Amino acid sequence: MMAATADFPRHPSREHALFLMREMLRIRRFEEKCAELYSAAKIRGFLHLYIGEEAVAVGAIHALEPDDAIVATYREHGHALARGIPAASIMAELYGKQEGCSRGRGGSMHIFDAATHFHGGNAIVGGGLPIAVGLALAEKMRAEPRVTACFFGEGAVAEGEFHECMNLAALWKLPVVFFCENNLYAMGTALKRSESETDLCLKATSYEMPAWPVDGMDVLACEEAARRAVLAVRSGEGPCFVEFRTYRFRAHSMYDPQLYRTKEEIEEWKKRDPIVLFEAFLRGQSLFNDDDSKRLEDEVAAELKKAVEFAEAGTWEPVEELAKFVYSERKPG
Amino acid sequence: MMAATADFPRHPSREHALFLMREMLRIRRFEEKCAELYSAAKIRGFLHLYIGEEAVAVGAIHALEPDDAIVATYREHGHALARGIPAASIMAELYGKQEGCSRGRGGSMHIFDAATHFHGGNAIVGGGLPIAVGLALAEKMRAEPRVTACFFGEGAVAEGEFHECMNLAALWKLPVVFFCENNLYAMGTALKRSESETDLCLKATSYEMPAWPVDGMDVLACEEAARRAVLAVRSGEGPCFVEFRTYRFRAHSMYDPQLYRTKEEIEEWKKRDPIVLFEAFLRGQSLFNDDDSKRLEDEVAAELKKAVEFAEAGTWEPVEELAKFVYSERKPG
Amino acid sequence: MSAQAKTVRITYREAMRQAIREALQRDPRVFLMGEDVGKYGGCYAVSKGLLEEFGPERIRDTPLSESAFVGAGIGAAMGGMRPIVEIMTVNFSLLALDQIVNNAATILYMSGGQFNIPLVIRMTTGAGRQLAAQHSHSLEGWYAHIPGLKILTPATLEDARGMLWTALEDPDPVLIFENGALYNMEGEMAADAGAVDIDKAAIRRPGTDISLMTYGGTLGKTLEAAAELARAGVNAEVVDLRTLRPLDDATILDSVTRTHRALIVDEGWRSGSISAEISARIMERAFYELDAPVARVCSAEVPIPYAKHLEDAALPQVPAIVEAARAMVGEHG
Amino acid sequence: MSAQAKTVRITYREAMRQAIREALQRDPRVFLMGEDVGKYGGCYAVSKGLLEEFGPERIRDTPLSESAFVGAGIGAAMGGMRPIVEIMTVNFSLLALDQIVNNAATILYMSGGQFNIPLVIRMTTGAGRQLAAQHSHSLEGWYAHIPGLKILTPATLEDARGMLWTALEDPDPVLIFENGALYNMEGEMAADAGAVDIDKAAIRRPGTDISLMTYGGTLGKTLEAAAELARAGVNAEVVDLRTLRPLDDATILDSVTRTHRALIVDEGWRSGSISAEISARIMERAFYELDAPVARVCSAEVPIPYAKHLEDAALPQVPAIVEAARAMVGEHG
Ligand SMILES: Cc1ncc(C[n+]2csc(CCOP(=O)(O)OP(=O)(O)O)c2C)c(N)n1
Ligand SMILES: Cc1ncc(C[n+]2csc(CCOP(=O)(O)OP(=O)(O)O)c2C)c(N)n1
Ligand SMILES: [Mg+2]
Ligand SMILES: [Mg+2]
Repeated sequence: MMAATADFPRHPSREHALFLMREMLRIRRFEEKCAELYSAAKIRGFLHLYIGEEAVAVGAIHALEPDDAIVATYREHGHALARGIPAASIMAELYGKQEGCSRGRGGSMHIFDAATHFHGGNAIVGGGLPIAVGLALAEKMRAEPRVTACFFGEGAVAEGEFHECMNLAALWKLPVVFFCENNLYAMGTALKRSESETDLCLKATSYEMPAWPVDGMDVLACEEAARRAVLAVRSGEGPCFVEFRTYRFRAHSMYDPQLYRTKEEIEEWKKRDPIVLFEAFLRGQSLFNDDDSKRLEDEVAAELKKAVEFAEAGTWEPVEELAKFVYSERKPG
Repeated sequence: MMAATADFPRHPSREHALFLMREMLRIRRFEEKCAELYSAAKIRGFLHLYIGEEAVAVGAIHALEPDDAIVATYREHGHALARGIPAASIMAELYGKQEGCSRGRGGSMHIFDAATHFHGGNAIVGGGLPIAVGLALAEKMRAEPRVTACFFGEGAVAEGEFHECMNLAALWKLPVVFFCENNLYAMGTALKRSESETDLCLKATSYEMPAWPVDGMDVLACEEAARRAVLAVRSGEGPCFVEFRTYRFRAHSMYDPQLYRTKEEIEEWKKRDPIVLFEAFLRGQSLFNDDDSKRLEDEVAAELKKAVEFAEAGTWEPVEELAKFVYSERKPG
Repeated sequence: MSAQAKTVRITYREAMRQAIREALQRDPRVFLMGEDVGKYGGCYAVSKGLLEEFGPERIRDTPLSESAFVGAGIGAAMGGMRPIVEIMTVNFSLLALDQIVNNAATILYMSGGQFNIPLVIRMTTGAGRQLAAQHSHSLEGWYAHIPGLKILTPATLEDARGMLWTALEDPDPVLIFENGALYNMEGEMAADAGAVDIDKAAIRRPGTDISLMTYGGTLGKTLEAAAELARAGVNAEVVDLRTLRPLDDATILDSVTRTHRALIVDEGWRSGSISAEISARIMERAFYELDAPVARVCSAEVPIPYAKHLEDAALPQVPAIVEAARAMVGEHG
Repeated sequence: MSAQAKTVRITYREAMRQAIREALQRDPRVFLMGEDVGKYGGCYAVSKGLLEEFGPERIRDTPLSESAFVGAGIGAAMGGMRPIVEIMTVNFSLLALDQIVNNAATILYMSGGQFNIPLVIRMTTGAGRQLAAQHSHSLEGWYAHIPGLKILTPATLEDARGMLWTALEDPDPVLIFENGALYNMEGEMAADAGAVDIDKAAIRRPGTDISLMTYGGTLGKTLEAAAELARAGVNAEVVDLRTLRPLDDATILDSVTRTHRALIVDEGWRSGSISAEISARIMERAFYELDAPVARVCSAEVPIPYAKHLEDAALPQVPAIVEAARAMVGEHG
């Protein structure tokens, strides 16, 4: 298998470069804020940060069309932001306010947004894959040219549901693209301690599904790999599998003392911080300067400030509505 | 992947040849009798016949040591007989008598026998695999040189449990041998309609597990392939996967009108009947003659007659004992 | 005989097939998916002929992968289709329980009302056919514990014919449990039988002395018991619960308020069965109406055994119902 | 203070860890297996330090594959080991339910008493930590429906410390549900606390006016409610059920026969909960002792929401318990 970037002209337009950079920064700053708000007990429950993996969500999601569907995991703030769910509505969700995108019922692990076809964070490892397969089945049966993108961690590859879904998708040639975020750890379990064969693409190919790895710290590479996959899938060739090789810089969740990896390992990976890498690349190409940096940071900070204000100003759903939405209130259209 | 028989000296001793032949015949005649008894309503429930696949159980099980453990499926009369569970005790089970190996509580799909380490027929497709993995784990932790043999159909390969087990067994290098009986159909679903990639050995190798196919209609080939696998597993190299390419001559169970395959296909396969093939081979080698045939048939018939008599004479467990064995009566040793 | 009163002789199986067929004809979003629903004709022959009529896109044979195809049903429903997913037997549904309980039942709520799941899952339940402990359980009452699900148990030809359409019109996940012992039940049904409500219990036999409450596979036995009780001078009312979640409290409480005695007949295991819930509700809301404590006739708490006499002893039977009812009526009669 | 009465200050988490540690020391057949029990130190830090002490053979980190490793526990138990299998959260146990219900609970019975399964499964249950609908359910009462299983719910430090050993000595599968809200509970425990019985409910507070029956996560709240009731002149008895299967009928019925009133407090969803079963049993066996109908305070029937105020509203709380009890005592007091 060959890295997807080999034949990619790495010359983004300045506009596109700034766009990708802003998107990554939006996620990074949002998440840093989340960590802070968690310590301040504004956000509770489990909080899984995406810091370090921003290039994946940004690259992959911007390869999709607005009508395409997305299924994600409990580590999905980045995907939600990249997809265009307003930061304010995500932040309000993390606060548990009814102005949140899931009305405060879902929290960090269950971000949903119908408007952007964001079919949820899912907190059961592997649990989102069958849903993505089903969404793709619906599109295929209706002959819609839509694609469903399914994100999941490398830990999910050990779950039976993953395999059942790979087979079903490949057998029925469904328009689903499997975006595997291989950050090398599932909580504290290193990939090599959980898979007898650590080449994840090999799993996909054992279903006759095209698969390739990509450097998940390189946003251009991520975007290109995703575009290639989405294109193939949309053309009706059936599903694709892309392995994004990435790393999370933070703990698994807020309770994790990280006994399972060394500080050195983390520092080593931080040298390949996707934002730092991309900035250096762009500066090398004279596509980015200090002013750009300042302007982007300011824009992102302003958005974030508004998001927090929105969440703070948000209201609590009356407890009388506790049982609302256990069942639908009306028949669907 | 190379057929396992390539370097196998196909010259069994006459004694061994007669043994293999008798074992296959025992299964064939037993199962034919079962079909008859089912029509006579002596046997009820689901009854899955193994006719056509005898070479697999006979070849594979005679590659095991008496202390090795076996986990099988709902199509397990052949395995039970080959393992040495008395035909009488199996037949009594099919009758539902308390003299049956499972006291009449299990029936055709749940043959158990502690004496021969027969850990059960299991009627959930794929459901036996984790148990086999666990038995092997126990042996490995105790450093016993025992192997667990796990039989299952090719249909199980689509189940998530299969994949989870392949990974666990390979990751932990457990002494378990996976004997996949590929008879091309799971009920009415042809392999090619249920797997995007029909090369089953490829699934195993995606777990870094050695795997090879073998002609499941050739009892010598089956035996050799199984011996090779068991040897490797026992030596501590970790699990192996053997795909036996076989065919069931009868319906899936007694209720199946077989709409999903043609009579011609069945007839074509019947030409490769493992008993007929082996007999022809032995006669060609002058290892078998009409007298042998007659003697074996007589011996098998006598055994079968006794089995039926035993079952007929068996008794019904008193209904007062209905709740016995929901929980253990005593603490284990 | 007027045109309206015209009836046809039909089996439960055929009524169910007609219901599926009609749904497929009426709504292009409807499709049937499950193991062996197509080529094989359905493991209990319910879907025989549908593949030929509607083609493989709408009559989808799936690989053996309960979690994936049930989850795919969830996704397809979210994506705008109206899937009918068939699970062969309730025991196998445990392999899909993560999808049913963690996804189908929660997504509407977790998403704050954004995504409803108009999914219908059908499965065979119940014992009585000597299929032993992995094919015979009655878990419909157990499923009724889960908020977000609706649980239907058609016990009559009309309900077999009519509940599916109503279920398909429901915006939320509906599980239909078909007791395997009913498929061959034959009788007269209105020729124009169609959709029926799914939110009301039905009085199948009005009575004054005691309310016998039941559903699904035990309705027939309960009616038999009522007939026998009538011969002994006890006028029993028979309530068919029809829907186990939500329970129709009004009909239940109204009946017991009239008869002052309730006996619940339930093929589920006694402890924690739906019969316990009904007893508890009567306790809470009609305690002072009771002339005798509510009683239950349930299955013995054993994995269902194979042997016929043991299986019979494990299940609710007419004599036990009659005896329990007589004891109650005698008590304060 | 005598030597016997010597106590230590300890948390529930630490008591559980000591229990596991002692089991590993006492019996070489015991091992702990589950996701992140080793390197990570346990998702709730229960097994922290054990990997270092006992090594990776006996503290086994598993891949994410609930069905396989729970099933492997079954096999290992059959093979003579004494596995403790940890499932992180009750919701994930649904992925292993096939193994638990179709295998662990049935094999002794199906095999006619030949193979018992001395397996212990531990898992975290319950809400109260804003983990939302895929991490917060209380399914222990639901599991109690299954014959063949034993269900323990340690609610005190002593039971956290003592139930495991008794469970390990049991020849049959035992499930231990640890309410996540209890891990940080701290208190005094006898320094020599050891194995405790698992077949008796315990009177945690003797009383005369009403029996409050509960278990697990709601014991604390129920004791608080009893204290508040005492201040209002109501002398409530608090029964800690401890074991949900089999229920200790004698203690339950004895208590209600003395107090003539029973209120059940249960974190499970109301419909079909263990509270319903208890109510039904009291109905059947102590009806004429009741001065008021048995009542229940349960969780609202909603997928547990994230927002704190909604989650609080969904769970049984002290005021609701007090109010329900007062209504009952007032009623016919
Ligand atoms: C079925 C299931 N088992 C266990 C967990 C607990 N858990 C949550 S995240 C996680 C690790 C998942 O790792 P991976 O799939 O690699 O995703 P990552 O967190 O690295 O993004 C585990 C074990 C879960 N949520 N679901
Ligand atoms: C989990 C599960 N799903 C469905 C079934 C119903 N069923 C019984 S046997 C069978 C086919 C299995 O085929 P295969 O594994 O190839 O074994 P074979 O019967 O061909 O020996 C099916 C679908 C089952 N027993 N368990
Ligand atoms: Mg990971
Ligand atoms: Mg097969």
